[in-house]
Amino acid sequence: MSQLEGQVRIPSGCAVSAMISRDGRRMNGESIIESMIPMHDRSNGLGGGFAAYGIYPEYKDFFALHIFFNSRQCQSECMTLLKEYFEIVQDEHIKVRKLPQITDEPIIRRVFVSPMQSVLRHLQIDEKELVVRIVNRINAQLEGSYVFSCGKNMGAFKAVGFPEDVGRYYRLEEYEAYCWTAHGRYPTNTPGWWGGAHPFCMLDYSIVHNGEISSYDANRRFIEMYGYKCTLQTDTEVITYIADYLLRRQGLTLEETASVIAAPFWSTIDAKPEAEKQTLTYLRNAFPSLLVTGPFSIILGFEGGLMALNDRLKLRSMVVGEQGDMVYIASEEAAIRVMAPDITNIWSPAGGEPVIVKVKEGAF
Amino acid sequence: MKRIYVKEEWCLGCHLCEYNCAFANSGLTDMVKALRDKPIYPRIQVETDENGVTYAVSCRHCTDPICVKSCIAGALSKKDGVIEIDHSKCVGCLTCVLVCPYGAVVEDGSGVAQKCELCMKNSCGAPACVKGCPNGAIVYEERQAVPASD
Amino acid sequence: MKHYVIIGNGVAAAGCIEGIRSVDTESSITVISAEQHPVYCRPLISYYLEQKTDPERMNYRTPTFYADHGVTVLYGKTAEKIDAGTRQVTLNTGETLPFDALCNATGSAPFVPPMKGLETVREQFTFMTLDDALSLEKAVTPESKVLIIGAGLIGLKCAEGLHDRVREITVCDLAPRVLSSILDETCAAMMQKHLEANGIEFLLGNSAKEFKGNTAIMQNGDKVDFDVLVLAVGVRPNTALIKNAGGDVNRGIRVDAACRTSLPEIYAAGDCTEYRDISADTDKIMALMPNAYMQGHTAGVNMAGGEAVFDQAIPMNSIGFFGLHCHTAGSQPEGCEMYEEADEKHIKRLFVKDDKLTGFMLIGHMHRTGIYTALIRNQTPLSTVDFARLKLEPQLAAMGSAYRSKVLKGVV
Amino acid sequence: MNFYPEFEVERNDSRCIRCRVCERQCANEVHWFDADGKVMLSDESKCVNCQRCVTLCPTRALKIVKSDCRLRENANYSDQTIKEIYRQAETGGVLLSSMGNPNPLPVYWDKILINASQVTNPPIDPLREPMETRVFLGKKPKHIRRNADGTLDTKLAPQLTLSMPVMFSAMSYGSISYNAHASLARAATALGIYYNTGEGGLHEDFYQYGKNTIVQVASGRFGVHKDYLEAGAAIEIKMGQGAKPGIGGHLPGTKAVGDVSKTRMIPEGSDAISPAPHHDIYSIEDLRQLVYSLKEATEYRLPVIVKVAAVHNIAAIASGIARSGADIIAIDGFRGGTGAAPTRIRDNVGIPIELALAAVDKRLRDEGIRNNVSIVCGGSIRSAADVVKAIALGADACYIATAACLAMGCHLCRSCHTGKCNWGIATQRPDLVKRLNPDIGSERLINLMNAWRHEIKELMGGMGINSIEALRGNRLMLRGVGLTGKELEILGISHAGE
Repeated sequence: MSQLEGQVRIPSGCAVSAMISRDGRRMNGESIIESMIPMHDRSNGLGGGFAAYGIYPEYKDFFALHIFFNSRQCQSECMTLLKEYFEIVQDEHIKVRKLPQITDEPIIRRVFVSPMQSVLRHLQIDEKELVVRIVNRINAQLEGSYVFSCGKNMGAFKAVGFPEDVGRYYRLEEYEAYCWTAHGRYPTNTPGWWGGAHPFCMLDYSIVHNGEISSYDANRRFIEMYGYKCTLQTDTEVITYIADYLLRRQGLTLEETASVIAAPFWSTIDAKPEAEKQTLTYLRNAFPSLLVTGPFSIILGFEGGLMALNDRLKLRSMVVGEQGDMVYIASEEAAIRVMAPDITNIWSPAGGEPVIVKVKEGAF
Repeated sequence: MKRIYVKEEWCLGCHLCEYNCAFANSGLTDMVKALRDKPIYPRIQVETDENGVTYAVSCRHCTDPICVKSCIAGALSKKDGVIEIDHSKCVGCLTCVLVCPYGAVVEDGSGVAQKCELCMKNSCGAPACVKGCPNGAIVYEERQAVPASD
Repeated sequence: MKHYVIIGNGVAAAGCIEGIRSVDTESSITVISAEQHPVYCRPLISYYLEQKTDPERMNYRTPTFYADHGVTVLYGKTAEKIDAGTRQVTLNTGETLPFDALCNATGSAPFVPPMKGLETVREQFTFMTLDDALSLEKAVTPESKVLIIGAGLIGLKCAEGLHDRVREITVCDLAPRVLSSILDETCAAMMQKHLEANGIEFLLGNSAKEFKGNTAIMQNGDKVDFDVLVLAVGVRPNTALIKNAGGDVNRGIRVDAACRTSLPEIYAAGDCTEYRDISADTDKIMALMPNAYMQGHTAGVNMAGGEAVFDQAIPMNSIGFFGLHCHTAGSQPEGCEMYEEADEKHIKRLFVKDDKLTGFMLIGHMHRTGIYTALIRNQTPLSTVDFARLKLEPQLAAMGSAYRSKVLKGVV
Repeated sequence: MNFYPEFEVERNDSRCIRCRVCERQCANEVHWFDADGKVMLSDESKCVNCQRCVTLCPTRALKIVKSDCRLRENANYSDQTIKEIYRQAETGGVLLSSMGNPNPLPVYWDKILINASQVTNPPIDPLREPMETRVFLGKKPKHIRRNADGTLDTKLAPQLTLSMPVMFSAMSYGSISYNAHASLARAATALGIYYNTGEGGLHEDFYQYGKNTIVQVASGRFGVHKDYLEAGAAIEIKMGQGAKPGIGGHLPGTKAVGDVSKTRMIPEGSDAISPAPHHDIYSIEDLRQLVYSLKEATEYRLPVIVKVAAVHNIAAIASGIARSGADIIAIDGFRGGTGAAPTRIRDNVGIPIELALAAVDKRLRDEGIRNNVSIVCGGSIRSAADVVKAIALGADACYIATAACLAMGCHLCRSCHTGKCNWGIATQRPDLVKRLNPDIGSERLINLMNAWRHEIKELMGGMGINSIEALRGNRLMLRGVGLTGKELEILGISHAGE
């Protein structure tokens, strides 16, 4: 039997796509699913997935855990653990549409939870940190249980299959989100595993990624010093943790985070005005192990926005389109043209230059 | 112009410059054939001072060369700063040896004068002593007329 | 645009041309050349006889020398008169040449003492010019018996030159030793021995007093038969032009370190002059080629308005016979001390006075002797150098590290 | 007891031109010219096979070969073992050796292979794309701080900035020559890296290279004073040396001459004995005091390096050092060189740097304190490939000394302790010191480092990595060959094919 993610590191090629309304308008998943069709050949049917922001307004104060279980036994073991730390607000099946293209389904549950205040006080941590710890624990230690989404008012939907099939399988046309990201996967040597599909999420951070980063083990071994466990051995996973570490735990801005992950070359930094040079030098000096090298184009989703980023040599394609309050990002222009057929403003951001889109304050 | 200068602090007194000079000007392609079982008549001389400091002396290519002025045969001349000797004109009077204040013109073993011509006329193309010096004690470079303290 | 006139076409004249042109590349230069040859160096004529050179290679400069330096040469003409007042030269052809500055480089001429019956000798030659050598060459056969009067530099070089062309050579001289002008007794004896070993016969302290056809009658009464006679008794400077123009002339034309004569804008250089020997601190005729060139060059620079002096003149000679070489320089003043090294094949005699090297005689080993010459020329106080080492071998090592640095690390 | 010499001088008389350069250049006086027979003769018993004569012989008339006259073969009692016993039986002394352990112990570098990109990820061509090798050594901040206006407070603990992750490790002035130090100092300056004074003080002429100098404080405290500490860019506390863990140093009085004694601040001709321990450091808390004493003395401007030999419990030691206030840990493996060490110690004490480095890096990460310190590893880093492997195992930078000596001319004859280095490196004899012209020595060091930098870039480019920090600790880029499971586990790498 071939090894799965987590047992071995599997390189893969990919397609990414995203759409976001800066006005915070919520749109169903039809369009984002369609956008993946012209990029069909960038995936090989071994993984597809979506992240959607703003989909659970009625549960927006609770962490929405999306979980795969291999069996009822795993499920009950996991729920027992969760109940030690959280109040379970809602525990339900995620509705799916049976399709011949999607097989070998695990049990897929959605659990809205609220951390117990007593636990937070006892551990002297905030609720996000608790979620991170428990999710890491489940994913690392509870075999057969895998939390693949754990943010508030957002959720990831992923499976083994082509992305357009995965979208229909999860009935995404029934969800409404102000921001959608999507991913189609082309792993090179695996039968594919549901958990290994993208997006990879941590709290409200979700990452869809196309690339194979060469700095992987340097990043992984560093980030694991800070309580993260890279159980999947995927780029997306480590990049998500890096984003979480820099944004949430270190409090860097998105731009600063981009300057760590896709740091400008020294030749560029050395030519900058003194203040900027100092800042950029500081960031590279302070977080050298979080520089990500090798090809990547990532879309980092978070509550209220997204950031798209290419590796500093731009070794992977990524185009951005803008129309009205909408911003579209995809591996290929064709995908954008599906979402916005009469779009005119399309460009290709430079390597290492982050594209940051934020929804108007209060609109999500 | 480029001349040969000496960095005596790096001279090891190994005398290889003398052998490389003799070989370069032998017209032969094999050093063994050129120099084995023969006395050598190099155009560069290693000296040792009272403190054991060694250094190689060769033609300074003076700006005002007394050897050229003294040559009875007109065999010595200065071309582009290089003091050359026309062996076909030299009759071996050795007046140049008598006048060179640095002892840089010497007899070649057969009775005529010879001196460093910066290996311009042999197949070496650049001074063999410089090339062969194992410690950079002889250099071939441009220097200003004011004595450099190096 | 000035007019420079040089009388004579020897090495001093060549030096003068090059000296003028180092300052003034425009003005005209006219050379009055009695000889029909472009400049050559007279000492080469013995090497010509030896076949170590030929008239073409004897040329002191390239074939285009005069053209390159913008010089007009009047071959076969001589100057008859210099008018210092009107600044013009009258030639033997009657032409006159005006000049702004003139260099008298007339050299010297063989001195032939009056000897009874000399006119009866059919094959008699002096040995100064290329034409002398060419005539002599024609006159001798492998069977010739040659008598040379004079065992000085000219006589002996002539002997060496003729050595392979004739059957027998005898050299006589009134002086008791060979090369008496440059060598002392000991050195002369070594040189004589070497010459004799090469088949030259000597009659010293004894000269011809009378000739009867091909027989010389010596002062001691001996008779010497010969086929060819070479007269090499000595030379005399050609001073007449300057003397007649009213210039200061002693045995030679008196010149200062700038090579000026006592006449305005008239310079003199070479064998015709008398100038300061710094090694002996006296004025002398030093008929030496290197000095002639340097005087000529000095005169040329000054004629053209530059400034030059030649104030380091010393007598010096590099001469060799049949592979035995000899270097001498400077003088041996009264009361000097002598350092000596000698063995069968070599002699080194260094003369020291008042903390200075004043002269040397070296026979046999000629390695780097210029270092000694420079000590004399520069009048280097010997207390400032390591003379003990220098005595053993000429070497920069004994000259102090400052001097060495200057020489080996800088441009000199 | 007389032995047949270890080496033979083979002189091809038909090529020898009697130039006598061999004679003039042999400080061991092996060669001489016999004027009677007009031949060169030699006394091979004095030959150390330094190859000076071979290198300078203009006609290639010379070679030095290993003599084949050996004691009867014995796999247990080797020729060398037996001769060492004879020597000790004769002298009653401790055997001395120089340079690194020459015995055939495992070289893990040679059993580690480097990855390259194919298809899924493009290799990067360093000739076309930027390829960065700049490294900072020093503590990294635990948390960022912001100024009142929200901008980042960019102040960091003192750092060393290296243009490439290689530095010249400690070799004292005394153990090596003035010209060797000059070469190292000039090269380090030109390269934008650092050299290390070792425990011999800093010659006054070299204060000008202070920006690229690491000044060492070792157990003998030779040459240590305020100006010295302030002259450098970092201070290294030497606790141990890979070639001789657990023992001190000994510069014989014969080498403590002239400027060496002045620079060390010891009387001329006196033996300079560095004790085995620092007598003010008998425990880790004492180390912390010294670290902070040095920081106080230099107003916290300079990073402090603690150098230790790789010994059995190196990971725990490193963990202690990482909490001692030190900014950088330098670990020296058992194959590291020395100017002189007891043979038994050099050849039998300590552990390989590869294992020590892997263990230390892992331990510091496990404890979450890897950011407290940078790790510099040394002890036989022989090539750019070794550097790349060391960085991928987790080092921030490497120390090289033997390779630097080789660049300066060393031929690894391992006779430094005799003080007669024919290459002008490990000697204080003026006529020999002169043989190393720092113009040449520094140029060769610069060439070597530039060559390595090119190679490092090529190797990085192949891996698809365009900045050295993405290689650091990136053990996925390494695979082992022919290693046991335990070795792979310690190295933290997979076997090739996995």
